[in-house]
Amino acid sequence: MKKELKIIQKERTNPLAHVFDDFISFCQSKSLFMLHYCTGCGAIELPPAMTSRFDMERLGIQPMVTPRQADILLITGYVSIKTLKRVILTYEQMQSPKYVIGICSCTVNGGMYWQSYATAKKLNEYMPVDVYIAGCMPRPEAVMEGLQRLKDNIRNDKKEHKGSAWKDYFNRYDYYLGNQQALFGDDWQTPTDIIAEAKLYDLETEETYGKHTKLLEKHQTPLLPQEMRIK
Amino acid sequence: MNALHLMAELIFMPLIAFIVGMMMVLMMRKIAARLQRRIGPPFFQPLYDIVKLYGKDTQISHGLIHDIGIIMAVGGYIGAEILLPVPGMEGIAAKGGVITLSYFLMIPSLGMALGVGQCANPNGSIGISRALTAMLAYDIPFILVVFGAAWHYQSTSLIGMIEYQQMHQWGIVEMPLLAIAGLFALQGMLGKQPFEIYIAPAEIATGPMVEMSGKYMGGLFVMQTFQLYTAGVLYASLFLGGGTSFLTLLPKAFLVVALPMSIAFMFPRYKTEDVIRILWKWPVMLALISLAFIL
Amino acid sequence: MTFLDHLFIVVFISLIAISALRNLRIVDKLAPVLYGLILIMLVRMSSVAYGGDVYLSSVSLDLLDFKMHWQFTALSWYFAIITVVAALASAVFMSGDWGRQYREQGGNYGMLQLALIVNVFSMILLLGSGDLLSLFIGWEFVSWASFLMMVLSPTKLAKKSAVKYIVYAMTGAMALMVAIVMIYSVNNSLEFKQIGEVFTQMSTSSQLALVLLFFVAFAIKMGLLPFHLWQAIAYAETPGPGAAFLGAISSRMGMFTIVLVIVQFIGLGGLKQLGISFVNMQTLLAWVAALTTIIPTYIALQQHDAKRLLAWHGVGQGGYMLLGIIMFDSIGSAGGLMHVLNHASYQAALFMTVVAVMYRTGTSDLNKLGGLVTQMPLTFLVMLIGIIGLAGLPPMNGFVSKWLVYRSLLVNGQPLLFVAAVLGTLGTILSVYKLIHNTFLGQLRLEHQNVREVPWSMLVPMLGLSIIVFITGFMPGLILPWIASVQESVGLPVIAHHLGGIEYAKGGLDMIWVSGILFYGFGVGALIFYFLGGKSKRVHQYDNYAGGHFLTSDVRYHYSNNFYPGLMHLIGGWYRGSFKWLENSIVSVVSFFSIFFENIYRAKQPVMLLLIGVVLALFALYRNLGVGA
Amino acid sequence: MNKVPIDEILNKVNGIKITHKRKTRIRVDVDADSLPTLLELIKGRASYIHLSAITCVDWIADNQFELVYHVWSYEEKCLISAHTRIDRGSESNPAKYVSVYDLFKPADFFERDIFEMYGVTFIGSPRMEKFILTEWNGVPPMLKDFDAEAYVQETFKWTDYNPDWLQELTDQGGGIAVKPEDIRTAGNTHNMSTHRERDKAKAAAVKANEKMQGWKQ
Repeated sequence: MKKELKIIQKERTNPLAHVFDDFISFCQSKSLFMLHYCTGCGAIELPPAMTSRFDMERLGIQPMVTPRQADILLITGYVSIKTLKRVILTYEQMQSPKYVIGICSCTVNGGMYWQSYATAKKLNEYMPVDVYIAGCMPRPEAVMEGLQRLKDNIRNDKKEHKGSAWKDYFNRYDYYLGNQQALFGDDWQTPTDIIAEAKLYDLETEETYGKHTKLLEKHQTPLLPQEMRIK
Repeated sequence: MNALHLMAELIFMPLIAFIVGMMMVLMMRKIAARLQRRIGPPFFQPLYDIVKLYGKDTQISHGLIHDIGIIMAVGGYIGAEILLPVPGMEGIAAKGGVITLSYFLMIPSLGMALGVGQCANPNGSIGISRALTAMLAYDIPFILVVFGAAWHYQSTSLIGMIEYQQMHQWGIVEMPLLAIAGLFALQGMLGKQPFEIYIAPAEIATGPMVEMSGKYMGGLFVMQTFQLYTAGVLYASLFLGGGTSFLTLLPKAFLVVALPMSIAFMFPRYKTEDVIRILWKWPVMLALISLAFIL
Repeated sequence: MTFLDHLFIVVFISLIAISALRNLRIVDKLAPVLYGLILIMLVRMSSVAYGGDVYLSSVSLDLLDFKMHWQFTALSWYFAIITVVAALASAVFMSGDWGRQYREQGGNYGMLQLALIVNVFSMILLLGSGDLLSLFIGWEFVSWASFLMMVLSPTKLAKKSAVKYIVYAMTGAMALMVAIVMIYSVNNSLEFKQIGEVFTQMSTSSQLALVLLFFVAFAIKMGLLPFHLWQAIAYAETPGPGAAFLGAISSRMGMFTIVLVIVQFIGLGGLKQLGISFVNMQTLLAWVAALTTIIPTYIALQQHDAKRLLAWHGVGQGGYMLLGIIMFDSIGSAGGLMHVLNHASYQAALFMTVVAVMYRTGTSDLNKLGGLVTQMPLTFLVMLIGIIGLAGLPPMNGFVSKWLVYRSLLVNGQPLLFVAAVLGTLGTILSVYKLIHNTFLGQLRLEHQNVREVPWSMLVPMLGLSIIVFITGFMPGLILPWIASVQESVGLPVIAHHLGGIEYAKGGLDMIWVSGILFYGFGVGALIFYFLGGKSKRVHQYDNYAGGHFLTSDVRYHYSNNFYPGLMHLIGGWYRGSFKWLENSIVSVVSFFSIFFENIYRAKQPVMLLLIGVVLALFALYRNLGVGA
Repeated sequence: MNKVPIDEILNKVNGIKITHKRKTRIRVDVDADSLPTLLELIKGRASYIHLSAITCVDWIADNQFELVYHVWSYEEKCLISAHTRIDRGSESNPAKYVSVYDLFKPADFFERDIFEMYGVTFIGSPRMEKFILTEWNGVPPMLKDFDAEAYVQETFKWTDYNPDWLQELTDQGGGIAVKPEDIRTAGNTHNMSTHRERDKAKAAAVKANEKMQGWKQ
């Protein structure tokens, strides 16, 4: 799965930038706010991971309730097509750097719902996924292990680029949008303007645009922010 | 007071507040963790959180007022810290007094309310409506407490109050009922259970904070450190004799902040109208009885 | 010819000019110029506000055996300058596009201009009164002038509330007349000084009656409890800038007369000696003031019409003025007096912002607005400054006057009044946040996507007023000398002041430092915000977290209706209509008696009438004999 | 008032077949034409007032749908399951049946659900429109002639995951005791009403497939 990602690292000019970056990525790995989107059965394994038995907070991970504040989107259980829409909406409303963890076999391959017409199978077709934790359901130990893996990825992002999967969504937006459109129809649009965001934060590549984004442009209602104006 | 001294105070009073406040945040999270038989966060966790939030690559703004709201929330507290005398540093406490301070403390709330309003998120607006109602609820006992203290010490200046207590006895000994009422108000002011209806994470998605990302949330985390510090030091100055040095002041402040957290988990959450009802009944009654003794 | 004569002449000429030219377009340009001239005339007399001599008018009228004359003291000047500045701002506001729209919508613009100048004229006449008779005449003029402005609005409610107002006002005028007659009957003189002298000669019951009569007359004008019901609706229904003017200053004429008569001549000693044990007239008035702060403020919280909300606050803020002045000490009375100016400045600005919003959107219903900050940022700024002032938060001027009132209550050891005042302030904060949130913040409606900022003719007076709100908050020392001379002229203890605020042994206030620290804090906050942390992306208002739900433009998602449900659920029942009930019951009693007397007049049995007359005459004779014996 | 035995009421319907399964459960089989009559009778004459579900079974071989109306009586503590069969229809002429919405208001939702999942139109039902599958535009997905597996293979991609340790397990047969298709084909399990019978059938199926094979993907 990681082979598919193409992360483009921009060059930094400031000599001190590396020290800052290191410090910030250290803090990022030490402080992770988690939004759990528990669609089905997997949610039951999270309380032990959070409470006194395994205590996520000692790793600096705590639950948050809105995507705006969260760093991790934790999706447990099967993702039906209708749910997927909401998951994508939520994912796009999270602020980068953001990470996705798919818990349970359902997010990997559909799990026991593999032949259901109503559930999406591969989550990473629709958004870049950092860590999958397979199992039906994975034990809290496995959840902790996965979170630890994510922390290591973020910490060593500079060397291995494993923690920058989120950039892929901007870099290859056309691909993800294409998969979403195949499922939801041509007039699919989220309230978040990903292309404008990619432009603003210098995350766009050639693959950001394509025939799917063209299709989006054709159908979308514009999402320009209201600017203050005196006259 | 020479200019250099003042400059140093302008920089160091908020800075100390920030650092101490972060330790208070850590302490509160540790207390919560220990009560739930967890280990809790590592020592630098509050710092990690704030650095992480300020280090976010992307963040959203809903407009200029959203930005200004955060600036007002942080800036209002930075100003308030300079009005709050600590040992060795009096700032401009002589020029404002405790009434000014208690009004200063409303500015961050108003700033945050403005910022949240601009977000156009219904959850945020509901949260603000509840938060302002809660403010109405806890400010009445708080103002009574401030009145009682000011009347008892015959001064509205915190410096004067601390001096009085250093010469006589601590306020908590002379006015125990008022001090208890103050603790009640403190619980509401810090938004701890049972008075945390305006945050209500599961129902209205942390209310006012619902649209805050990156440095906006970071600003609110910084504001929380100031809030805890202010509450702790203010209460310690009003009732626990302040302190002649940080060594004597800070333990008291930490103790004051630790109390609401320690009892918070015993309670469920009150509805908004019940928050008003309970805060206008018990602490106000205690404060009035106490005032009857003082006046 | 003294300066005061010049002032009267200019005002009178303005009255004539505007009434003659009111239907021509020239009045747009003329009116502001004339108000400017009046302002210049006032500024020429400014020495009175810095401890100078009282200006006497060289005109006087002989009436019966009495000489009626006019004068301008520091108190008159203080109220006059507020009046004229408010009128100037209103005139500029209505002179441009607002007036054009008002005409197009069928409003009688000429009458509005005329009503404004008539109000100014009558107020200056009242403020310049030199004896009780001229006071009474000015009082009547002011009452009818306000009525003239209120009936301009074509709505039925406006007419009804205007009639209600005039009934109240006439009751007040009658009370005033009876009080004046009481004074005249003792010494056959109507000089102001007589009030004090007569008061000391009277029996306690007559003293009580006199104070109550005066107080009822003035309280009705000022909208104090329990006479507060007429004011808010009447003001809110007045068209546009007229409401701003009336809301700013009109009812403060009641405050002027309270200071002039009750504070100056009856004084603390007079009030304190009336009453039993711990309840005396001073505590009674203080509690009237405190309740006036609380009850109308919480009624305002319930309103969903922006103008009514503000008008109710106007009633509520009157309580602070009385509460301050009734403390009779230097800081309290300074706070009360200063609040008149402060309130006028931000209330006029706030009314103007609401009128500006109405000008663009056509509604002042708080449930039908929202998100206008991007479309009308300057109006938003004015409203922000205004609400900070109204809520009494630093660094605006409302904070200074409220601080003084609080300080005085604290010094005087009045915990309950203190809490009442704070309760009023907190209610105000809640309600003004609702005002600004529902108007300018939150979601922008589809139909308001193309709303634009109001033209400069409306912006200039609003911005000017908000600058006053800020400057007098930042440097209250600009106003405090006026207050000090007012205190001196009415015999109150004088406040010690400097440019930044007041000096007081047990904790003073220096607004320059306080505001400086606040702005330092904001500066540091802005540095942190803009230099730590990356850039942020402006997003569309529908890019909003709603539990993964799609917010689209056809779904209204603005939380505005019943903004404080928890609070309303709790306290809604406490004050629901109890005063309305009182008013209605008084109306019923009066109508019952009128029917009764009507029946007597038309009596079928004249003998019965004769009998009653004889009994009454015998009773009177018996009393007189008894007294004589 | 004497209580009329339920059988007496049921027997008023022509061509009814009554099976008393248990004390609390009665199965009746009726013609499509007399089902509304039956429901009206048991609601009006007996105390069967709660329509707890309507279910549908696709008998593709018989070209029929079986509709089952479950009606509960709170007084008798008894559930009557009324079975009826209707014509399955075709793509051009979809199946139709009469709605019982006027008798039982909850039928609205059940009928809408069946309409969505099987394509049966209920005449007289207030809202014959999409219910849960707002995103679905294909054939009604519960029909037996809709091949979900083919649809899934066509629409979705799969994650390839073949680590060595899994390979060993797969070689041993994948650790699956009974293949799902065996359970499906082992007998008319859906017609067995008790758990015990079903378990017996399952055990038989296990025996029949003693030669364990990997579950082909």
